[in-house]
Amino acid sequence: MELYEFESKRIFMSKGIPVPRGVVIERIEDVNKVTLKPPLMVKAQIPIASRGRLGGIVKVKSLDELKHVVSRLLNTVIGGLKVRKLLIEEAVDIAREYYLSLTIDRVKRKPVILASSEGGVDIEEVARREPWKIIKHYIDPIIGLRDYELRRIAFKIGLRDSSLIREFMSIARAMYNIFTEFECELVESNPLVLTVNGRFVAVDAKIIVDDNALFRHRELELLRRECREYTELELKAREHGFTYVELDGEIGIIGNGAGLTMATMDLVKYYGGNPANFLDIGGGARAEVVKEAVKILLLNPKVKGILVNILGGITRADEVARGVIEALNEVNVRKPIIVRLKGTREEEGRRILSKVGIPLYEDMDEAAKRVVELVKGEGSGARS
Amino acid sequence: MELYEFESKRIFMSKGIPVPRGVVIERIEDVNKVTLKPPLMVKAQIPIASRGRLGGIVKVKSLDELKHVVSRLLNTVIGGLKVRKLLIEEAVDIAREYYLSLTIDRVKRKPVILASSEGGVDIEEVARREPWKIIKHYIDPIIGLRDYELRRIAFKIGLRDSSLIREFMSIARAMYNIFTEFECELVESNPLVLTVNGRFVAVDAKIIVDDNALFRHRELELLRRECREYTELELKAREHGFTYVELDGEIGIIGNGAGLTMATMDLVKYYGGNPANFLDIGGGARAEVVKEAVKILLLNPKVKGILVNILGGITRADEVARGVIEALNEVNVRKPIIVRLKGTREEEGRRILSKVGIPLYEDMDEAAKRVVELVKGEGSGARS
Amino acid sequence: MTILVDKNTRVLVQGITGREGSFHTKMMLEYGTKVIAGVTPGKGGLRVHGVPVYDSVEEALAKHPEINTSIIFVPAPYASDAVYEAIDAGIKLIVVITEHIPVHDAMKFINYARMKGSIIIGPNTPGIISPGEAKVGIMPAHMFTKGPIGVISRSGTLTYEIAYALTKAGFGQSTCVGIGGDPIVGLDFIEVAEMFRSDSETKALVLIGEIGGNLEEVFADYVLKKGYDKPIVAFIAGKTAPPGKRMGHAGAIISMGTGTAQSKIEALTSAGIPVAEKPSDIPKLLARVMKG
Amino acid sequence: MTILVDKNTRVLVQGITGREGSFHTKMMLEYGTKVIAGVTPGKGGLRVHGVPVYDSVEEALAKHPEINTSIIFVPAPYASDAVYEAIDAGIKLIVVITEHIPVHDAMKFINYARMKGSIIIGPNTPGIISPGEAKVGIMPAHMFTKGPIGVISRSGTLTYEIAYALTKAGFGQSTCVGIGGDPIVGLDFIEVAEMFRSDSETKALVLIGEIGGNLEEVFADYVLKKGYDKPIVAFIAGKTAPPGKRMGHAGAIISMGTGTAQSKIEALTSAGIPVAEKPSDIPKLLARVMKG
Repeated sequence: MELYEFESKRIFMSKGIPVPRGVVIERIEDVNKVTLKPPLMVKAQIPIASRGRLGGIVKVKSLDELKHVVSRLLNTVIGGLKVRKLLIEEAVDIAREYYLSLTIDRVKRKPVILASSEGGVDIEEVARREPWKIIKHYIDPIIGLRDYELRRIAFKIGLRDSSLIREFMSIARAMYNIFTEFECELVESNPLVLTVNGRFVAVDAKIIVDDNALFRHRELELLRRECREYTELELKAREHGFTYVELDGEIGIIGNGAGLTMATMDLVKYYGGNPANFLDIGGGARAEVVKEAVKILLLNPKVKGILVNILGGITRADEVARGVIEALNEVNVRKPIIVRLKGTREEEGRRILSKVGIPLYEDMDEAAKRVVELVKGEGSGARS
Repeated sequence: MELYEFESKRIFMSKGIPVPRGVVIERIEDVNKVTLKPPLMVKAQIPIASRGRLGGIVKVKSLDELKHVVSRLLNTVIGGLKVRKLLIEEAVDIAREYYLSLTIDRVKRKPVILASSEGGVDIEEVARREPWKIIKHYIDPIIGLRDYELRRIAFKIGLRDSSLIREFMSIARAMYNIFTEFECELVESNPLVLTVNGRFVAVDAKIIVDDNALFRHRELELLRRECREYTELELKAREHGFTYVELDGEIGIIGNGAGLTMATMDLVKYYGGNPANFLDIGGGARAEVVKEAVKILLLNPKVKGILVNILGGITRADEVARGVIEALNEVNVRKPIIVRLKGTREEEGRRILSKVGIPLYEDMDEAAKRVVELVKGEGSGARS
Repeated sequence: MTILVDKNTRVLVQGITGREGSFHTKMMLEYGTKVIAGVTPGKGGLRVHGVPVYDSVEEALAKHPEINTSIIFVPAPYASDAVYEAIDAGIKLIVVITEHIPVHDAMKFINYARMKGSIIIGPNTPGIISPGEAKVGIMPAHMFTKGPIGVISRSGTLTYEIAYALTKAGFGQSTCVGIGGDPIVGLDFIEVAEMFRSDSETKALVLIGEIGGNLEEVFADYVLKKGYDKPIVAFIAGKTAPPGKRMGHAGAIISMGTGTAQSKIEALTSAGIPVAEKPSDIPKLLARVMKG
Repeated sequence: MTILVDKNTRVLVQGITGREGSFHTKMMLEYGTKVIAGVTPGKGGLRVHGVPVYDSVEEALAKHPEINTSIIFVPAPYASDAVYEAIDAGIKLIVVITEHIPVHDAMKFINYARMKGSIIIGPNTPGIISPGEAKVGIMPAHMFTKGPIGVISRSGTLTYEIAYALTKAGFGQSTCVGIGGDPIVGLDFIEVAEMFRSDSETKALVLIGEIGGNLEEVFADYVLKKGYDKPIVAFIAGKTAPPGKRMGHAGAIISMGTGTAQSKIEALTSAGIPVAEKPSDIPKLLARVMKG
């Protein structure tokens, strides 16, 4: 889960990392209470990397201009997401923009610090064109981060002044502590600004926490309730314990296991269809979960036909079959449904589905071909 | 530094470890404010293992009796230490006394948990007679303590009830967290009582923190100001950066390095004297430190003669000589002083001391023999 | 010969009394896997499908020192503790079935295992099967059959799908290793491929990857640089999948354009590894490369 | 032959620009020790007594890959960081002169060093000297002379005292190792004695112990059980010293009556190791055991 910028900055602040003075507003009226000193930055609180380019970050010179910009930005939609909150901050006099982040390197299986004296919006360009300008330092996750490592990084990004090195080290240490304490996938500041007064300020802050670790972080889990990068249906899916991501196509896909579900989507595409979603019911799903999954697709008007592809190991075919039927009973919408089931209690599943006239497919290719045909109106035979 | 029991219990409490309800009082009048429910335990706050045997722990059945006992105990001296504070606690209904502690094992170079279902005052007797009743578990200081280890310990001390095991594990985990967070040499609860209601309560709590780590623990360092196990002179010595412990003899000893200082004391004893103290000026001491060290011994009326034994490596003989002379100039007390100096700038030291008529000894044995003779009145020749 | 598990594998099941642990203990026993003991703290003394249960790994190993492999079904919040217990007890192969283990936990125990000389498979793996020898996992056994193909996969059910396709086409498997679907796993493609390299029974490899991370690209690079003397075919799932979560600039800097199906397919192809368009094409491809 | 340090020792001085670091760099150079480089962060580019200073150990080793030993003069709050830096740079012998290092720090870096294959001497050690070959420490060199006696000591100045007595009596030393006076040290008596065991130049050992802990008792037990084919004499300081701080019941349970001078002297004597009554008796004792 990616935190909002203002949430990340609150955590930064609580760990002693300097951030610009700022307030969050949710209503246009609140703009009158702003006592910050212009020039100000108005920043839409949406988790989109390109929000700057999309007009989600605006600099204003006066409080009058602020009102104007706030009323323009608040509650509009940027990059598909509604702007519900704005972070308003005092602008910082920039001497130089640094980049600093902690994340996990999958190949090394270790935390990695990335640091550069060439921070800012073009950092990825720097990484491509002048990779040596980005310091990559791996951390031993068992012994943890030692000061000498931070000092070395400070030297390598060209810091020489000893009080500035100390300040950099203490910010990097604090970011590392956030990274481990909150079990983050990412802690990033870009830019980490060196001001003309010779202080470091985290002008942007980004924290992504590991959803799997939220059970240990009640304070973060509360934030989760809020609408974030997920649509309403996606959130509903999470509640039922499956993973659902909406796409642009017309063929609804249900699979078990991310790999198989993706392979099923790819196959639908291969045979000329377009997947409407990714929906993975996970391992060992019960009828109840299957029912909710099928219902979501039945109720989505963009979905013209549904392909269920389940390869049972832990997942039992009879539970899947029952789930499909319960969904059809509960929702009064009819669409072509193709079911491919293999594995544990396959026969029982076949028996249950045959009662309502849904044939079972043995072969994944045939099932995919068939659902594409049906949606394109070139065939018939499935229940509709 | 050993914390007072009530300080240790406050830390225990802050980490969620149950302790008996209690208050600390420093004045007899405060006894009237006590709202605890008798029977109560009155516990003298002095860091002495035998305080129970010495009458420092008294059980009272009523508030009247409490007043009586408080006025009897407060400001008396137990085991040589003045009782300035009393901890008054509600007595606990004991079903069983356990023992639980964390300390550092020098040989294994690892933290060790000691646990036993036979806790209480006789725990050391148990260790001697039935060592198998004490579970000793070493902790990897790098990876830290894992839950499975605590669970295994819980099983080994005979806990079977799963909620009791969970409670034990959470107390042991909290004690381990105290041990690492405050960098303790010891965290101990004896007894850790299982009450008749089936709950664990830390009826006694002992924390010893590492003096060398106090610079990282401001909150603990503040406690240090208070008079503890050290005498006033011992505290003064600590301020000057040397180690001083008073003993019963009549010959004051100053050395550099604990080993050499102890060997010097042993030698004095060997030649028939009795050391009045252990005083180690440490490595590389300047004249100022030597001066303060000599002054402490000059001012101590029990000291009849002084032996300074310095083997210079880092420590410079001229600095030592200067320190001795400055002490003699500042304090108007004369006692026999024997100085044995070897090493860096030995000649310069000899020259400085010869000016005031203090001869330098080359040999440690001779120096020790001589100081004993002088104190016993059998010789003469040193400045007195 | 096979890799990782074989007839000498002696299995401990951690979390044996849970729903999944118990069910798959039965399945493994039915397959002929030597499941020696199980652990569930507080359930010591029970038996699950005839397998004795102990309170701790230490106890289980004291009674059954022949145990050399552990399979872990312990729920995510407690799984890493179970892994540490297995590592500290000296078990050299630990198969972590559990999904949703916090990634910082996994990172730590995987590094710790490496330090102590234990191999971790997973987390979030279907396990390992050497058909006809041993199954230490949750895969439906009837889809697998003995033969010369080594399979390495990041996926679960997709592995079964492909193994079944192989089986139907007459390509039995030496060992199928699910390396796990989580971002951080104990063994990667290269490490498993190195094991298959020296396994005389394995004549060709099937690699099943998916979008995200760059283990596939790193593997392609390894094959390109170090060479591999057995034919390899691959399949990558996720050509039509939604783009993964963006991990800030850091993610982009580290991945450097890798992670998409296209990047993986290109990397593998450049390394001379043909990539199947769909799972059902794999046997055909395999027939071709094994002939060639 | 000697142990730990010899003519091939190439020394890095961490904390070289400090008062002690700089002074003892000079002393070591004067003794003939090959001090190759120094480190003080932020002081890179300086020279101390002709020795080049670098900002980090990594840099120093990049320029001087022959460095194989580090001596640490960094103040206690930063010392453990310096030790980690040396370990991670792959330096295999690290002599930690610094005193007052927090014991939890020392415990961690000593365990870490062990994991990474580095040897820590100290903390709170006077260092190591192999007379005539190299001195990596702060001892006054003129008190030591080359010869057949190995010295292992927990003490600083008392070691000089005894080495001087040995020297005067004609007993030169192969190597003198100050294992350090802190509760937790990198090498104990047994480990150093094992090194001396296979050092052909060393004909006898002098062990200098003191009250506290039970390293001496454990050593006595080791000699008793495993035997030692070279004569050993010992001295224990602290017969008249005040009893050490009582570490709760835990301390008593662990020490089990050990830790006093009496207990140590008894243990050593029982193991056939004569214990000198005073430092000046050691040469006599040594002469006796080496003849016998």
